[in-house]
Amino acid sequence: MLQKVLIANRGEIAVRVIRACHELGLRTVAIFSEADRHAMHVYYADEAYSVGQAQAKDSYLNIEKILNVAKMSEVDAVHPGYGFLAENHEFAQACIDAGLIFIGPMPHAIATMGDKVVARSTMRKAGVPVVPGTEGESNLRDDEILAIASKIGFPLLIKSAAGGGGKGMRRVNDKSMMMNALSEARRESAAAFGNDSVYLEKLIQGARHIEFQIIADNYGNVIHLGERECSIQRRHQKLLEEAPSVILSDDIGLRTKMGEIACLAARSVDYVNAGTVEFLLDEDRNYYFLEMNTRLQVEHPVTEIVTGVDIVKEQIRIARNRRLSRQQHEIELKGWAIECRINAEDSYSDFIPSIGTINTNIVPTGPGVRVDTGVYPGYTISPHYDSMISKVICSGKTRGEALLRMRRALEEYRIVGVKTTIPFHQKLLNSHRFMAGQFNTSFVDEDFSLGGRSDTDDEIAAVFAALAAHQYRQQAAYVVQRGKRDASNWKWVGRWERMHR
Amino acid sequence: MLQKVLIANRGEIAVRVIRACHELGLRTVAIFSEADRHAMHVYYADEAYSVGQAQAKDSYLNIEKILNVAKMSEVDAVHPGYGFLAENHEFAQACIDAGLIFIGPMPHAIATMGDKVVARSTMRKAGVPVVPGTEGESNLRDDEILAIASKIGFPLLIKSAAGGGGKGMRRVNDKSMMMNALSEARRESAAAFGNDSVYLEKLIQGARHIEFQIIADNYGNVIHLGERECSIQRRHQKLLEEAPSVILSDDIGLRTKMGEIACLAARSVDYVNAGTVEFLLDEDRNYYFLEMNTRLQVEHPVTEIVTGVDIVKEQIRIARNRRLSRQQHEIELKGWAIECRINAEDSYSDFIPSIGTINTNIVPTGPGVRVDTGVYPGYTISPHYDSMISKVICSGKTRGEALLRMRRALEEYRIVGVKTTIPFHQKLLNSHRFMAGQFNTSFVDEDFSLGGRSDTDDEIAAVFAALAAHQYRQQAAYVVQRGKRDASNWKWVGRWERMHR
Amino acid sequence: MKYLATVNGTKFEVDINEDSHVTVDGERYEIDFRAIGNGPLYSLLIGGNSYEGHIEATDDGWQVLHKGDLYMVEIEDERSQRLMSLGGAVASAKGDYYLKAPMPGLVVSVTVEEGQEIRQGDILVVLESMKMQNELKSPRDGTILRIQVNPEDTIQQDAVLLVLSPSDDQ
Amino acid sequence: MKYLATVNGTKFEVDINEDSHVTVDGERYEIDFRAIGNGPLYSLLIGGNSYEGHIEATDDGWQVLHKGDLYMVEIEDERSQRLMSLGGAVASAKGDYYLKAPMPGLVVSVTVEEGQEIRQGDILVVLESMKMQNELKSPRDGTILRIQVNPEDTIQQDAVLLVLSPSDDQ
Repeated sequence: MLQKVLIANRGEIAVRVIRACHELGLRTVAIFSEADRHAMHVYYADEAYSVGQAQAKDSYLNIEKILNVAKMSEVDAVHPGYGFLAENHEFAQACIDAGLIFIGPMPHAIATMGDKVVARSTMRKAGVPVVPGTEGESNLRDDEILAIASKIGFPLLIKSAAGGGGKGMRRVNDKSMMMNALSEARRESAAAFGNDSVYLEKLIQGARHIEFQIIADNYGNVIHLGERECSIQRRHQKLLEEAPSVILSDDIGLRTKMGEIACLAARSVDYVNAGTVEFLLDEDRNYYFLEMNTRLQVEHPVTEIVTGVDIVKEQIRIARNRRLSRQQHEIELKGWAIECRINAEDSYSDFIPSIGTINTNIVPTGPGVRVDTGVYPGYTISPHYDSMISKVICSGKTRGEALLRMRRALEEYRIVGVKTTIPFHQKLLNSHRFMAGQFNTSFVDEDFSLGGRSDTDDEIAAVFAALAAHQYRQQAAYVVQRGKRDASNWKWVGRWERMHR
Repeated sequence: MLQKVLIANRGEIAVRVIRACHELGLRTVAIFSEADRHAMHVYYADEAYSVGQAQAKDSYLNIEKILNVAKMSEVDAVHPGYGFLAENHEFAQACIDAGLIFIGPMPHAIATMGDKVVARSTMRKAGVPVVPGTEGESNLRDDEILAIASKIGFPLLIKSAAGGGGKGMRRVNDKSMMMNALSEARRESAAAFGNDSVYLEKLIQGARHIEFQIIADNYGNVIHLGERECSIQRRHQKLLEEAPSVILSDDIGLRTKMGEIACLAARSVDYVNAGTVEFLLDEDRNYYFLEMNTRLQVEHPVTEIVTGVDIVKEQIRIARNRRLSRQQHEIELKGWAIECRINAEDSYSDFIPSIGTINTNIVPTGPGVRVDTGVYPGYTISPHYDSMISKVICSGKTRGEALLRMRRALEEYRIVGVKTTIPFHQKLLNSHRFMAGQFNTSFVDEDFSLGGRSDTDDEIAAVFAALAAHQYRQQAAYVVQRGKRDASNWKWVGRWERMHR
Repeated sequence: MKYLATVNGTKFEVDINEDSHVTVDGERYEIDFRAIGNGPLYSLLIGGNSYEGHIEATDDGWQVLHKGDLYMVEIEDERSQRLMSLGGAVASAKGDYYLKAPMPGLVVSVTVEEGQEIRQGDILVVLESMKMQNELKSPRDGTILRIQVNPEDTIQQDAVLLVLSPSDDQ
Repeated sequence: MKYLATVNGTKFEVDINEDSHVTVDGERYEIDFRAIGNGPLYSLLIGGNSYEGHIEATDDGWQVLHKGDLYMVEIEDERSQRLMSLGGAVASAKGDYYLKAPMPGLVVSVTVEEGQEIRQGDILVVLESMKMQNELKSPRDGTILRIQVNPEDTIQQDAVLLVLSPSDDQ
């Protein structure tokens, strides 16, 4: 019986999973680090237990502590979310050994796909086309890699075998850069994953990142829920995703083919539960297996909206040993959905993380708008975890409607206290190439600039600033007059004076 | 050309219409009373103009001032929302006379349906079954009404001819109550609508309130978007609505028939734009025309979700003289949607209005949740306008999923500063009769009680209260010790002491 | 510090220890009690269970809104219990009752007269606010002592509308 | 009160009158300017147009975020203009530059050495926060005077990481 679930995660995804459990009538257990006592997932769960200090390795990555909580709170199952332990096959195995249901694939599937080098060779054997690069061998020495690099040709990518999220990844344009990039990639990889093994991939120019959502039950049924277009990336970090893809919407045959290949990839590792098969699609519409993420994906909501399948509920259904609720022919992509990741980063200062307390948090609402978030007014963004504040997902009958709705939603969103990526998304939505669907994975890094302003509201900005300056000036004068020492006002006086030196 | 729209309303519906306009790239003009400078619709519109004092008759009901703003701001069209001037045929005519597009039906249709007595006779002539009652005559004298009452039989309803929203309505169980109820109804009607004309309707016991959403273009195309179930009412005020209805989902033939009759009703007054035909459906599944609302309805979102039609955008499309975007056979009801009206009323004190400033306003988000609202943290609910804070709309594949989602959403909703109807809805969602779909329009008034508690968390409540008491006690002691006169703390001390006298 | 909490007729003894524990009727629990924002929303972790409550002090006791249920809790602490047991209990409220406006609004009608005897639940005043007519009812039996408003008056929140003296038999 | 506002090289003369009006470059507008909540969000109605802005004072001027566009506005008022014209302008910031941590985090590496000459845009320190590595770059040409942190140091927001002296030719 699956009646009580521990969510081994934090932030928006912990909240997302708790919501699905509540809607299924399941009891939920949250875990939290000392830095997260005030996090939303702690409030929303039925039970909540501390698992240690703020640093992830002492809490959210501490398998022993988490399993102790699972035992003590007598849960039946564990949902890992994404990140942290979600793709750690030892954690999955430890859950199973403790008699718990791990809501995800079997450890061997996680392990196979987790080592990107092994995954590539497994896929190649199964008949799935992979990006050209190093073949079959793990733990290559520098000299071996250099020799292979020349065969593959430049530009190419050095990638971490244990990798993910762009860590330990380097682009190499010519042979002279190779040694330097290799040692950097090894160092970063070792720091991030405790493993400095790397491999090479040919850099496919002008490629799109297209991924397929897979679900599979314990009875050998594997279906896909269509594709997501995730080419809007900055330094290999996804920023905006949509479902379906502009390309595959015009080429149903290609969608069918890629979907079948994605299912084949999943079958080749006896995949169970939800997962994502990532492809690169080049300008000639050749597709190459990139990697498989053996977990729930950040961007799963866009697929939920166009297919009507609640993926988290489906994960739990599969974990309960039920058959998939639908067959492939019942999956129809209807309408369009777009997700913008709102991060606590300064769009105007090279996306540097922004720490602070969110004072105002008015989320956009109304028709066709979904927000998945783990923050609320009064919540403090800490430096310990990732910078995601929320995901805004907008949908409509057409891509156009979804885009216009997203524009409207971002304009309504009010976050005060930290800088966010909202301005970036607003700019992106106004870019003609994005609107036309003409972009690839290098678009944001190479062809897009935040500088160009969409409006020429210089005059309005001038009035805003003059009015604010006037107000502070008067307040400052008032404070000085009254001879009161109010710290917050003195700060303004100080600033005022500094600005007028 | 329709490029700029004045929204002659406030609150959530003004925000809703502004959102649709923004998504269509139309410029928006808001109007506001002096009490509403800080209202959300003022922030969200492109332009905003004051139209007078707080009292509605000086501002939102002042046709001249509103048309002056329309002229001055050079709008092309006016959207009336619901309430205020939405069903005032003189306003519609005045807009047309001023060369503006009125986003709604023609004045004659509003006038015909606005006089409930005329509407009844018009429907009867068109072959639409109406609730048995007074026939054909307006402005009946008391003695005439008494004579007709005996013919109709008791129990019956006295209703205002100009009515709406339950005002001027009285239930009469036997003849002895008749005179008293009649004078009360006339007085209330005169006060609310400036017209004391009333009529009688047989009280149909155990009836459900089922209404059909109609849309019609300028080319004679009239279609319906299925039904809404609105039987959950308290004193004739709707509290919760759903689409579709449990009854009609099991009786597609009846849905088809009632839908056709609703379209017939609309055609009989040459109806254009969006409107709603309300029916009573008795226990034997006989249906009776109740009235037609010649405007956008509060509960339109549930229909939007199950049909995929954005009704406000469709209204604007029709006003632009385009044909309906769909034909009747293209309308399919998919899934289930439920709306809870969240009002600033005290569920536990006879739904008395609650005034105050909203300090905390964490709206529920996540999959399948839509919130339409006009408030935000820091917003003050004023006594001048209606008490609606927001509408929570939850949807799912099935009624069960939508209900469970609504339960989850209401538990997440945090409003501090005013009392709300959230506890009422939480109780309702736990009621077995509601869950089973076995209810009618008298369910809330007669068979439902807030008293019964769903959980027995007495112990938790005891701990909460003891901890709060302990905290305040310590704070009080602290304040007394320091000898500081902090008003807010002294208030607590006072309360503490009063409670312990 | 010991408190006696009464909820719906059930009494609980809640002992609040300073070391993040409470003892409820002899059972000891680990707790973590925190205000969310500036209150009156509170998060309570008790023995791992996570609860949220909306707590307000009223003249009648502590009002706890929890998962849509409203609980009225009376709290007595050791000192007041001792006073009670020493016969120092204060007299129950027997004085005149002042009917106050629960919200600003317009007086639609006053349905009683000075000197009139009324029963608990009788309608005293009808007040219009937020486009609704609200009937204010008598909380007890008694006699109307003074009426301080007239129909059509616009009144502020907490304005005294009328004064009621209790029946002799109370 | 007259203010001179400079935005992207364009100058606007904004005269703020006490009677809810501003005059911008000679054109008079009715305005209504209010903080939403406790700021720094502001609502501005100007000649009927409704705008919202997120305004912050920084050491370099006023930063206005409006519909996703960020404007840096320099404001001079009459008094400071008069001072300027009287030759009382203060010297431009020529002193040492203190590179401060824009957020708390972990020092991953310091890519320069004391005494090293650097160019504007050179990477000085790599800081890890929120699982991201952030390269802190030099805002100007100069020489590294002092380095105050080491790799693996955990540092607080605004901690001084290193000190930079300007080049002689600046």
